Amino acid sequence: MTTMKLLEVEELTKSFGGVTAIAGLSFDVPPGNVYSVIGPNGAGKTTLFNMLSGIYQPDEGAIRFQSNDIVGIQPHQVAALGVSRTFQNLQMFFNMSVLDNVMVGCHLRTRTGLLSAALRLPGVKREERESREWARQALAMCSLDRYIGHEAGSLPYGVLKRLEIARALAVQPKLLLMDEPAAGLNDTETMEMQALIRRICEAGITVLLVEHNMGLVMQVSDRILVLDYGSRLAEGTPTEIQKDRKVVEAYLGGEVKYAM
Amino acid sequence: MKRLSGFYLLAALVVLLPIIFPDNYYVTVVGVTALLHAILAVGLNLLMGYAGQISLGHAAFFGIGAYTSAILTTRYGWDPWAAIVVGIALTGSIAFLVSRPILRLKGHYLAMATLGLGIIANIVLVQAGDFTGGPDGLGDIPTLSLFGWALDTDLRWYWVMGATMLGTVWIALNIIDSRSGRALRALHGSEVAAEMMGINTTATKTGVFVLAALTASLAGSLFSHQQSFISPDSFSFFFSIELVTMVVLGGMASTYGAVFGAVVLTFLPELLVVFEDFEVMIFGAILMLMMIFLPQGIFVGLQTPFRRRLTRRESPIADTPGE
Amino acid sequence: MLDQILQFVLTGITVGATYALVALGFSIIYNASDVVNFAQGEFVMIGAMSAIAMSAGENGLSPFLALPLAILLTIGVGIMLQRFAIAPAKGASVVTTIIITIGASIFLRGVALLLWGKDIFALPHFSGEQPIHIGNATLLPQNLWVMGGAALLVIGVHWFFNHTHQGKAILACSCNRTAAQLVGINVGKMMMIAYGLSAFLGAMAGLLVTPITFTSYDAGVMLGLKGFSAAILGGFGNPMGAVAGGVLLGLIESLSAGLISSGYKDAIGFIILLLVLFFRPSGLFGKATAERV
Amino acid sequence: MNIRKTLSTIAAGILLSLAAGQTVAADSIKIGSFLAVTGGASFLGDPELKTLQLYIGEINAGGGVNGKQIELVHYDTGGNPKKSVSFAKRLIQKDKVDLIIGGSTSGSTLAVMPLVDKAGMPFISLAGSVKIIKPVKRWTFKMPHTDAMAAAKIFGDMKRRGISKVALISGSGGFGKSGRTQSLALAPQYGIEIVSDESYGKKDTDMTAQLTKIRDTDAQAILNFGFGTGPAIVTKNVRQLGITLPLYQSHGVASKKYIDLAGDSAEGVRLPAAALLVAEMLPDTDPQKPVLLDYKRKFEAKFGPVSTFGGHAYDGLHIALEAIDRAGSTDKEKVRDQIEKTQGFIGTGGVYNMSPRDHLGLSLDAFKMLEIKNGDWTIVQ
Repeated sequence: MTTMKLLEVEELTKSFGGVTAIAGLSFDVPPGNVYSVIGPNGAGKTTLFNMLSGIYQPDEGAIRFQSNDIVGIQPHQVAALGVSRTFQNLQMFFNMSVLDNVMVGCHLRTRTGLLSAALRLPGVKREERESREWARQALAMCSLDRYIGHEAGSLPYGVLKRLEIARALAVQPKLLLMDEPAAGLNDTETMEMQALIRRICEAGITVLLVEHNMGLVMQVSDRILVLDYGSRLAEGTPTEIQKDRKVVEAYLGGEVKYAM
Repeated sequence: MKRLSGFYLLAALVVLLPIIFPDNYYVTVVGVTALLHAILAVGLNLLMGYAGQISLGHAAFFGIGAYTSAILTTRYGWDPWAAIVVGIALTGSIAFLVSRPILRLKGHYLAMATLGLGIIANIVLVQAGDFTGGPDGLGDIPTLSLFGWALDTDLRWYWVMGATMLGTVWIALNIIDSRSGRALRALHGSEVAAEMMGINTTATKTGVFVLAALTASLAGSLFSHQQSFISPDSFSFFFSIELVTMVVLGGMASTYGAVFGAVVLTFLPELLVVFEDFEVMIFGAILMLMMIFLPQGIFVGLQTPFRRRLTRRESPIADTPGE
Repeated sequence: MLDQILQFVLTGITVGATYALVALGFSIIYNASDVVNFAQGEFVMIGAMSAIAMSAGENGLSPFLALPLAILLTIGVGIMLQRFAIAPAKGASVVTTIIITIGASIFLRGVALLLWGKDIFALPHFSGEQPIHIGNATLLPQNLWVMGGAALLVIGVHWFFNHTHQGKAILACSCNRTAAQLVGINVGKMMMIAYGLSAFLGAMAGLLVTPITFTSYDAGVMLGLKGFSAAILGGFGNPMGAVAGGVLLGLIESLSAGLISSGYKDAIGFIILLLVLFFRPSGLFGKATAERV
Repeated sequence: MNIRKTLSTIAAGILLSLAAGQTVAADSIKIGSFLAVTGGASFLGDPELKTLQLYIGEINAGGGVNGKQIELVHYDTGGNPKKSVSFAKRLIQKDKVDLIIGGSTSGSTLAVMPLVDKAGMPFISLAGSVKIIKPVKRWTFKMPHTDAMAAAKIFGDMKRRGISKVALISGSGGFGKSGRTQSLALAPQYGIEIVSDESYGKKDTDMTAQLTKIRDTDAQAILNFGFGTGPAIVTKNVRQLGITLPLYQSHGVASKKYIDLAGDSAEGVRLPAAALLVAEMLPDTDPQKPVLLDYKRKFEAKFGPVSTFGGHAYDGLHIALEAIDRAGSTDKEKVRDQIEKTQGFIGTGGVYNMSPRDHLGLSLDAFKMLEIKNGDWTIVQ
């Protein structure tokens, strides 16, 4: 059974100054899936992501990624295990070019240290060339080839959303956490995003998705987890979720009409 | 190599100046100070401009280097070169020890902590008079010699300082355009995102903090041997501020900008002396005006419109992004 | 021993009250405009120096005229600083604005040097120099003026921000400038009030302490530094924290000069400040800012 | 100096007398100077510069020295030793001056000493520390009394009053620190025990903490080494705390400003100072009296109250010019030799008798012990 679980979350609890954001939440993400987490604002989705990526530490509970316990380790160590993510509020390196942004993603795939970089030792040049090539591939996957020489700060929002994904892909993650990738995008861009998520999944990367656009979620997901007040309301395939009475009452009933 | 074309230009300038203007006060005296300041500014720029960690106490590391060299050579008769190495090792260790708690701080708190560190270091230099010579300073520091070539003229010091400066610039350019350099810039852009890319931001910050301190220590040792006399006034809070001003004035996150800022800020007071009592006021006004109208720094501020015009004409496939 | 400590405490509170006023000025400007104003110490100097200059000599003004004029002048300088140095640099980075205010402080010092020369000056004590004895400890009437004046000013500022329309408007600007603008607050005017208020506090500090401490064109540097330290110690952007930080810093310096080492008292002050920051990275009363992701 | 130079000097002299009234001739005597005219030590550098300008103007109007006009090249160091080094180099290399008078603070002076030695440039320092002339450096001379002399003078006076236990408080600047070191070293020779050793920062505004500690020792007198606002605040704090012990200050406060600032609290304070402050009170037989009165009259006519610091510049300038006059040229080696041979020069600081072993040439008599009474200086007999 262990092979069927890429990520296991067990009895996870986190509260901020008395307000419980996540309460005893458990779920498993199987590999090769697009797994979505939905729920109304304040349901604790981003808090969950922040714990999964090591930015917040849970008060209680366990998180296992490929059977490694990742509670208590630093985000960069989580990244080294093969988890990458994008952010709800863009966390771009606006002080860098598009190519450099994505090359940062190649950090874990290269070895050059400060000293060898300082003296430009022979291996450095080769690694630079490789990194650049990997970055180009990641950019190509997100259809960003034509922005390669631009400064990140000069790009429109929709492009930046994809750039963030390209950067995360350059890490070559096994699990990609995507926090509202379609937020603020127009219809065309949303369709592109949907296709991109599928492509990523087909490339063998498991996607954990938080998204408000129900249309996108229902189209793209293999399984869906519904959160309400930090705990699990329902879990299942899109069809199951759409039929779930609790979900329809608490959440879809209100919002889905507008979103779809 | 396109990447280093600016560097070759700078090198040519450094080499040609004393040849074109031999025995010129502005080249061999003010120039040497400008070169020294450039070394410090380039180091500090790695920390401040690229990694985005402000330091208002950089003079402390400059001072530790200078005083280690001075004390070991004058009081214990050490060879100057050995003293420089020990100075660098000592400064590096101190920087490493303080970096962890200090670099946890952000923004103005970090500014305050580094400022406090600089002031504490200065107070120790003043108060530990039996060891440091106190406010009167330490004299008779021997000069350096390179393979029997004693650095006993301003011109010779110019060459050594120039070579060191170019070395520092070269190293800085190499670092910025590498995996480590991108890590630095990334943590400036977004610390969380940098972590998620697998960058150990704590270690990276520590690394660049120590590197900047080492550069300052080397500069301090050179300063010590060049001046043959040092006193705490040269390592005060005001000098730290001056260094930060050099970096910001030239343009943050630009190595050439840091060099440029250092040169401007070294020559400006030299040129303003003719104004006598008005000097202080004019200096303050120039500083304000430059920062108001070129908030990105003179070098970067003047370069950006120019470069934008270039990139608009060319198709955006430039292989190497600018520094 | 207890007498000694009482004396140290009285001294510390007097010095601390000065720091507190400067720190409060830092805090107000930071709150209103996100700027660390390193020219804050210069306000203190200008308040004191202009009062001295105006009341000096045969044809000097009476103190009752000179002091208010000096305060007005300083407020004017504060507003001009905002108009001509801070406002045009809108959107500049933190470090850039730091350099601008440092430039401004150098500029103001340069002007003071030209106008008033390099001499050290004093103001007369407000109500004599007969020491008041408390046990074996003593203090001057002027010390009471400093403590009392600072206390009144702090209460006044507190009241201004919590109970007046304009005070609340400034706080609104600091929270969200765009939102403030949308609800009809004149942000530009509020900025000028904030800088004017800061300058006013500086001038008051200058007038209150100069009888004890003397002043000269470069007296602002150290005060600015100590005021900034105090504001950070208390938690930057928290006005009452700044006041507490100021008094605390004064006490630390005085007690360590008396009990540990006068040579290292400033170093001890900074070491304590660093230790506080290591354990509370946002100062004693500062709000911890969690990073929003 | 070769014949050609001498001839050209003569030629220049002729030209100069032809073009009488012209300010700077091609071959003038160039005196370089770097002083702390601004910054914390401006009370030293400011009167020093004014004195130099005043007298050089006067001498030029009177025809100069050896028929040559004097040109003053001055830079303001703000009291910063690093700037001093850079300006000293500028004077030597760019301006090619014949002699340097300057270095208001000991730090500035000590910083440039290796430089002038290497360049072979006669240098007359206006700073206080004894380190400047001990050990003697070939090219450096010094005008002001040393801090060691001040300490000796003070301890001598204390001994006469039967004081054997002294509390020391000093500023943390160069002057205060150096004075402290000399005082600690000299005290035993006078049978004096230093029972308390406190210090304060340059910009400190209150010293009651340190003085409270001193009050609770068994000291019989307090000695303060420092300059700027510090000593005035110490004086006020001493009285505020009700301490009735005799208070001694150093020559660092020897200006009327100190009395103005400290006010009534300064009553009874004693300090060693050059005779300039009490010129009128000197007996007419005192050889210094006419010199002092003359300097005082000229300076005060133009700038306001004299301080002893400006006096050092007067002494330095005249010793230098007399040496150039005796040397008959501005050849640096010769000028240096002549400065070293200065004998019986009556200046504001005292009577200077230099020698290869003594580049100051003042004796302890040059200091007068003063006491402040009724807001003015009086001489302690």
